[in-house]
Amino acid sequence: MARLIGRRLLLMVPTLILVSILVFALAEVLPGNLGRSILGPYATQQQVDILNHHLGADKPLYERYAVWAGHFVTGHWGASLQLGTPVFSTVMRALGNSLLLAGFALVIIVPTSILVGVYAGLRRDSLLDRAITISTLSMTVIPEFVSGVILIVVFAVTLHWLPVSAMPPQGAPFVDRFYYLILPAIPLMLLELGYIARMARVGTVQVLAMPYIRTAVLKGLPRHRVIFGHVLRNALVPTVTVIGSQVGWLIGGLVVVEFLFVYPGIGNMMINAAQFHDVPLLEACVLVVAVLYMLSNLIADIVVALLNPRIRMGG
Amino acid sequence: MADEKFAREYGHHLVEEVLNGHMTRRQLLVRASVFGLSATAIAQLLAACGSSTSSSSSPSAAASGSALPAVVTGGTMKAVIPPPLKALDPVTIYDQGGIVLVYQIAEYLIDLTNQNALKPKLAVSWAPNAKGDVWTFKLRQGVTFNDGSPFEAADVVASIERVINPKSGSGALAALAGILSPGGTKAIDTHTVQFNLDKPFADFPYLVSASSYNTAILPRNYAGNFQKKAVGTGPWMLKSFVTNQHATLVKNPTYWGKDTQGRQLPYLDQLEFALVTDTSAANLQLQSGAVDVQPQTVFQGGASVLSDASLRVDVYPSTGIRELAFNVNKTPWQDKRVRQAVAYSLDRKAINQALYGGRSNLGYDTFWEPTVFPGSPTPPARAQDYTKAKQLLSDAGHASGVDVTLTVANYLENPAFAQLIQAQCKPAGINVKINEISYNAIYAGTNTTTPWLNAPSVIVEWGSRPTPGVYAQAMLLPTSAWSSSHWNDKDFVTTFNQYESTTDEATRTTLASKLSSIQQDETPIVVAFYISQLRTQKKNVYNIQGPGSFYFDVSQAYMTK
Amino acid sequence: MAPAGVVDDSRTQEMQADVAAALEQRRQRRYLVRALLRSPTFVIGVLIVLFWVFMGIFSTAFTQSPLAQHPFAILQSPSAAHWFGTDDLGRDVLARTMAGARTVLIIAPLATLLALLWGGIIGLIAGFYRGITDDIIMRLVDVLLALPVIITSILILSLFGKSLAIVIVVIGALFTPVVSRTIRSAVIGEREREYVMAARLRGERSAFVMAREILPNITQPIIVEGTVRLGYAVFTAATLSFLGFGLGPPSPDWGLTIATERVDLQSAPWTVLFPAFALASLVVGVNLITDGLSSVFSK
Amino acid sequence: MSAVDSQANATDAAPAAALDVRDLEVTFHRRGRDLPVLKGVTLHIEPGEAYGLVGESGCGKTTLAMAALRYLAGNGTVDAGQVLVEGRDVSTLSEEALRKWRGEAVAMVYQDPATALSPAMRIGDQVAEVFRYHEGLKKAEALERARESLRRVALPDPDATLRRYPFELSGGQQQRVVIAMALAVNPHLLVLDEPTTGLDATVEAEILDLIEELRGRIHAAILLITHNLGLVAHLCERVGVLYAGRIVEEGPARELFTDPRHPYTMGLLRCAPRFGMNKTDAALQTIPGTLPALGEPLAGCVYSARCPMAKPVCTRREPDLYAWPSDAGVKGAAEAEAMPPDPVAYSPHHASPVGEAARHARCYFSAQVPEMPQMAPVVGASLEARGASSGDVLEIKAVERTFKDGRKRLTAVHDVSLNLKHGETFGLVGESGSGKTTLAKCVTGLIAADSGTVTFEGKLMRSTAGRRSQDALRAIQMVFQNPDSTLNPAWSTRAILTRSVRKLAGSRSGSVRAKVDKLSADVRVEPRFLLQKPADLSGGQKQRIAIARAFAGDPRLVVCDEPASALDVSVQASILNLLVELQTSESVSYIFISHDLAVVRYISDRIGVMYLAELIEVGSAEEVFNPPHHPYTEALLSSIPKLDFDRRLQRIPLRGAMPSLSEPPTGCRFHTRCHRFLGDLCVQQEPPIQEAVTGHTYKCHIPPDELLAAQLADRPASPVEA
Repeated sequence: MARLIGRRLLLMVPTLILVSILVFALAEVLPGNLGRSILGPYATQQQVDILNHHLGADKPLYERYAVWAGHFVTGHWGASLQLGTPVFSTVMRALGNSLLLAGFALVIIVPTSILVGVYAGLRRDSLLDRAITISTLSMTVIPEFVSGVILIVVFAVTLHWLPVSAMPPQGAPFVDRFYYLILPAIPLMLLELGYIARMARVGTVQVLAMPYIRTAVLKGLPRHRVIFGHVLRNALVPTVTVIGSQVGWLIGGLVVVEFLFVYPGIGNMMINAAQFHDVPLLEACVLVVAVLYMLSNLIADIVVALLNPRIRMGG
Repeated sequence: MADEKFAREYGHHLVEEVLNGHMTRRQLLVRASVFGLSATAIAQLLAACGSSTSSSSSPSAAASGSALPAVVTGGTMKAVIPPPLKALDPVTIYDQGGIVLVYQIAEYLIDLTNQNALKPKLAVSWAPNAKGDVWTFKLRQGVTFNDGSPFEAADVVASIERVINPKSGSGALAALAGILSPGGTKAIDTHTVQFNLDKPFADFPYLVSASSYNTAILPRNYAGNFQKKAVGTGPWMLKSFVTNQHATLVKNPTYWGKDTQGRQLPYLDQLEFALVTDTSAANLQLQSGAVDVQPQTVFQGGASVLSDASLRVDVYPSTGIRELAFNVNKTPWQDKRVRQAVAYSLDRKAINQALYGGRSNLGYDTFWEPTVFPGSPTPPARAQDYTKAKQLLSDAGHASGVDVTLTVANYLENPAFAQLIQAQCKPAGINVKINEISYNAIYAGTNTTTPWLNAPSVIVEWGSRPTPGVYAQAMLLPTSAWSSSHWNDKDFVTTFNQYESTTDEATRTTLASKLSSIQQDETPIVVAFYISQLRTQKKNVYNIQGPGSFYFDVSQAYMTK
Repeated sequence: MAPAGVVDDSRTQEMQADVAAALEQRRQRRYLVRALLRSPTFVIGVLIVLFWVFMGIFSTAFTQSPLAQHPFAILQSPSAAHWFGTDDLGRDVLARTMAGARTVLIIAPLATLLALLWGGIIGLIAGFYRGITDDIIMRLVDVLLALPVIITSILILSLFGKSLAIVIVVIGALFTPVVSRTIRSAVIGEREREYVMAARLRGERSAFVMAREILPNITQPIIVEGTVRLGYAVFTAATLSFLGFGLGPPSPDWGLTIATERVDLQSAPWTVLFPAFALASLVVGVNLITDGLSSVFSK
Repeated sequence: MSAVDSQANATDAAPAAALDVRDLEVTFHRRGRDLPVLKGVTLHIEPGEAYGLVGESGCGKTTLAMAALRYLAGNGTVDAGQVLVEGRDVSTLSEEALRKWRGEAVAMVYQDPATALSPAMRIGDQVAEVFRYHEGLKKAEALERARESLRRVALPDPDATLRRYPFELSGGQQQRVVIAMALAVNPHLLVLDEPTTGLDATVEAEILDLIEELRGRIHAAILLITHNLGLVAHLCERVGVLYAGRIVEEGPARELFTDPRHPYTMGLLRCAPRFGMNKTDAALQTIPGTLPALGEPLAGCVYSARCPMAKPVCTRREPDLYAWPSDAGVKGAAEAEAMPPDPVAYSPHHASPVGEAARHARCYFSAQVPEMPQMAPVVGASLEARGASSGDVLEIKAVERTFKDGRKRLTAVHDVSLNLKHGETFGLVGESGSGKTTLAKCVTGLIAADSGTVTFEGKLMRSTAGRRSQDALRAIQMVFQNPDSTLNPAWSTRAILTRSVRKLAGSRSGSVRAKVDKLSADVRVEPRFLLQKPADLSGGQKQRIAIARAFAGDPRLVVCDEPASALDVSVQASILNLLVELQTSESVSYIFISHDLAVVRYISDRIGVMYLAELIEVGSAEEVFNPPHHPYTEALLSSIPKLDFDRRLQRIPLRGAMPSLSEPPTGCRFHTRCHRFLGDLCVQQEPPIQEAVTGHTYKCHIPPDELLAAQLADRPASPVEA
């Protein structure tokens, strides 16, 4: 198992290098001229040249990349063009906030959606299953920015049940943060919950059709034992893989929700940085998110390996 | 003292002008304040004019009923403002968020009243010499910075010299260019400062008042790290500042200000600012009760805020505008007829209705607008006239129409304004392409690269300015720091210099007429309206002062319950 | 062997047979179509999507202008004159909601087609050749997969400028790795099948085997993947324009409208809810098509 | 009812049948259609009895088993009839009683052990579960009992096996675990659903031995469901033959197989090649037509459409299950003639056997069955008649092929050399993983050999098909195993053949169309099927088209990789006949791969036996099947269940499991399992290739004469074949 994790982590290194090359290319090379990207269309060529020189963008590509990547590896992420603050600490603080929000959402999403999905799968074609299928489908089709807008108006403004801001006032105890995170987490939950529940349902239906479930039933095992001992574990394998890959969408949703709730997370920061053409901050955000995404897939793979001895032992 | 004598004489001159019908009483108030006339002196002047009423009651007081409840001290007030666009530094700020925050912590020599008249702050009095090129300011005694160091003339000298240093990057640099040069500021004694101007300048006090917001008085040793260590003489001290999130300020226990009954100001203990750009999010914060006050509520999209029974909305006429600037260096704006064609395409009433519910004062592309700057000559109105617009376009060689791009920030009512312009220009043959960018993007970069100063045409939101001259100084001169139009009209510049160097009101009125007609005819910018600003607060919030959205004076504000 | 004299006859026979074969193929296809038409899920989905396609193309012919402003009649609630009310500039919300389908329906299908094209080629090549080619391609695909769609779109759109074409290409490119994975696994499933070996024993070229032998047999996963991506593309396009990385005003685009009008949600909910409902209904429609297709295909 | 109660019950009321199925009708509902699968089935199994239910795929065998265990799929319903197990109606059991009843009273062994075991659970837990939930044992005790169970099914190292996951076991071991689980709580009825299908011959034999041995100990009644007649003959006392949801014949195994009284049973027995039969002796008999599809309306007798003896009366009314020999359907036929026609109706009264007798057959003409007409014999020409010259058409020399699996290197073909004469059929046998298919693909160029040469008609062949000339490709073609994937599902049959003709026959044939028509006629596919897509063709038709495709360019060598093993017996026979016929007419050589020794023996002129990537024996078909032959061949032959009740061979058990290809044993590769193991010699030295007679070689340390003596000594007096 440790070897599997180790190998996967090691495999992440070349992927990460390629990701960094891609980000570097997308942010600094392909748009044509880094200085121009930052300064916009109105700067004179001289100003652009000066900035390019200052940024080292007039050097050969490989050298630029080496310097750029070197800085990332050594933690010298430079300063934000807009805020003047060090990129590293700025990104990390935002990342922490985002992780709190996403983690909070996931902690609720994962068990709930699996429960709902597996239940629907076990009661396949029943009225309840239909109801769950339809409601999960309708959840997945409402974009976060729609559900978010409506939720705020209903729960924060009209009913005053929940705070409209996603951050508690200064000095509030840490646990308060979760109270403030409920409202922003709901749009994220709705979307992912529906999707993961559908996957869990499909996984359950498929596993129920497997011969080994017939074996278990015909062994005379009680229903709960069949479900928890034989169905659940195997039904979760595709679900977990999906959760891993859904993290990408969760991040996308996070951007929207943070923007909507003015939450100081990495998504909101990215939008700000993108609007300002704050390239160093932008690059750092994308890279950090990519690493996060890869790690979450790795975790999903590890969970799958834990669920599936074949993969575990194969490692 | 000669200067005091001059002031007295100038006071008599003003009274005469009023009596002759050249000036309104309100104008007298404003003008008198420029020349450092004390409140008592002004009251005497008004009496001389035959006026008995005081018009100094604040609009907020008026809106909330004349009887204010008893002052309650202590408590925390939360306000929502847009975040500062760059690192917080009084020397370089230019946006609402930055200005509002600095205004709480640092103070100016002169502050503004609700009517845009000048009001002594760190300077207790000021007066020019007869020629108007030497101004002497008496400073307030017994003021200390919030780090304990005393406030003296040296701090003023340092602060002013700092912003007119060509390396400062300060907006005040341009405002004072040609008027005050490095070395022109001298400390006469610890509490007297003398400004030796390059030329006579009648409106000089405005240039070192809060309306010239980069001239905040900082300690002489200020090294440019305001965001971390905010030292000022103001009623508030910065406790924490998190970029794009929030700022918390606590009251300065050693603040020099006292109310009329001698109570220590400010009343409140703490002031919290939520830093939010998005109008919707800001409105929601207000409605959900997360914040107590929104210094600037946008009518567009503010319907639910305005109709919220738990909130009180102050409407105060401000001189703020949404400048539609044409970069006269860029095609097709070199030709004034194209600019005029746009001006004649606009249905200003309809725009006022859509954007402000008809609350704002219409403008006709000049700053000398008597409805907002009393005493200004009345410019000819510009109604929508497509025949004329088309004629102008065809004269300019664009008979078959012209394509233009309008850059606008996704902020406040600007996008809606842009769409109104677009729709109204279309019948005239002006095809406007809207380039909508974000609030932080439009102000990104330096003066030579930033979109708001370099785009071919652009909408820029301006907070209140106290006089037409200050506006012109800021954006219509070749030396202006914030000239989005890059307009350079010799006639205008010459006239403007005469205008600002004379103290004779009759001459000023004549010159104002000339300036106004040049500006309107040339139309470097369209000023379609002067905005009625909305400030929204919970019903238990009282006595917020200050004109416009920039000068958010809560030193005497308090909250009941 | 046909006698020499009846070559023409044999040719007509051949033609007849070809016609018959074509008819037979059409019958097969018709069978599938009939199965699809029997699926209520699929039919409802298609109707919804067709409705929006129709509206996207023709709505301006019979609604009011989506751009005409009425500054003195802003934020009016739904009435006989304006069924869906008016917005903050007095524009007809019905007209804007209907016309708002246009951008999404340009972006999403084109981006999906691009993704299918690129992903199809990549997936076919990787799955068909396997070995080192596959390893290299899949590693690159992993790299692209590590970049979340919205995040990367924002990066690219902010630095390359935003235009319809760039949005389409970006979404298409970012969906490519997922598509190529699906197609690759479908190809791998097919390439070990014996008919592919038979083709190799006939001496067919790789391109022929990929295009003519394998491709027709993976159309179902491709179609299903296409509709799944289409749903996501609609979502992504709307999200990007909501975040301000799509078309600018005065476009009636749904995401943009929701973003700009949401300040009026309380006082004039019709300005937001109608476009929001429209967007959700389109996504529902595409999802229903996906569900219908996959259940018919899996039978 | 607890296990103890039910046991008591069983002993008290001894006469209650272990399984009593009465007039059972089961219908499946699919896409709004009702598809009857079982149309009134009656059978009963006495306690301790072994009953075999045979029939081809799709006849309803498994549905019957599932209905008996009350585990029908969601869209299946029991419309009529009862299932009584030990006198209790299964349908009346409460949920909890049903649960206890399963596992305690009945148990099942499944077709594919790999999927029948929960993949993510340790073997120990899966077996222990039974004890925990049926006997209420604690986990540790249950595991202890699980260990005993595993020991009982002779699993080596039960302790280690307890901790293993299913995928770590071989197919045979997995099936032993399934059996251990089924027998854990000593059920009274054991349902075996194709328990050895998919397993290799030697493993199959092991499992059979195990079942037989356990039967002696547990006294459970057995319901064995299979298509393999040999298996039933081997294991069961009584047999029922199921066709299209109806029992068509029932009776004691020996009598039924030696003297079938239903045309279908007769057809089944005739179409399987009898062990030792060769194509030059006789053609295989076939059953015309195909199995009716589910829900297809059948007129009168369900078999009438395919029956060579069918008379008009057969379609008038369905015959009952008449007693044999007492009734023999004569009366029934007369009645049917007298009554109005009722072609499609069937009703429960048709289900139950008529009259008390040991045997029953659902036929009006049971008496005539032994004289059932034979299908026209197509006898393969002898080698000489086929114009076989002494020249080799194919020569394989020292071919080697290794695959990489992670870090492991699996040698699939090791140093194989052989040659093939013109017009000859070379049979290649061996268990799965022995390298047969890899070798075949090296010949065709689908897989490139790492080393070694393939020479065809004197020309050295390029290693991959892609680099071979069109002439070389045309000359060597292949027929594949899986009828469902051998044809491109997207193409019409005609398109498939047309493309092959264009590519392979090229300009040499006049009209492509004429050639396609000729090909389809040659493989007996009606022209109307040429318009169809493969999905609309039966398995046999698909395989015929695949053969036609291989013959499109007039090949000189066709490699047939298990071409008939996925087909039902009746169809298999016709495919084999077709291949023989084509060989005679087209004078082509075959390499014929199969795991079915009877089939290989039937069709081959020479046979090669592969074991663990090596070709260990080559010789004429007859020589290889008779001593002296390689000990492995000997063991393999002994493990085939045969329909031969008189000459039952003692199975030669093989020790241990098949070694890994990545680490083949030293010396002789077979030494780890060989029953004639000599000691260190076999371990250390690679055996020489010995020549028994000219052209018959084998790879073993034991010289031919010693081997012959030893092998004859171990055999019963009568020689296997004549």
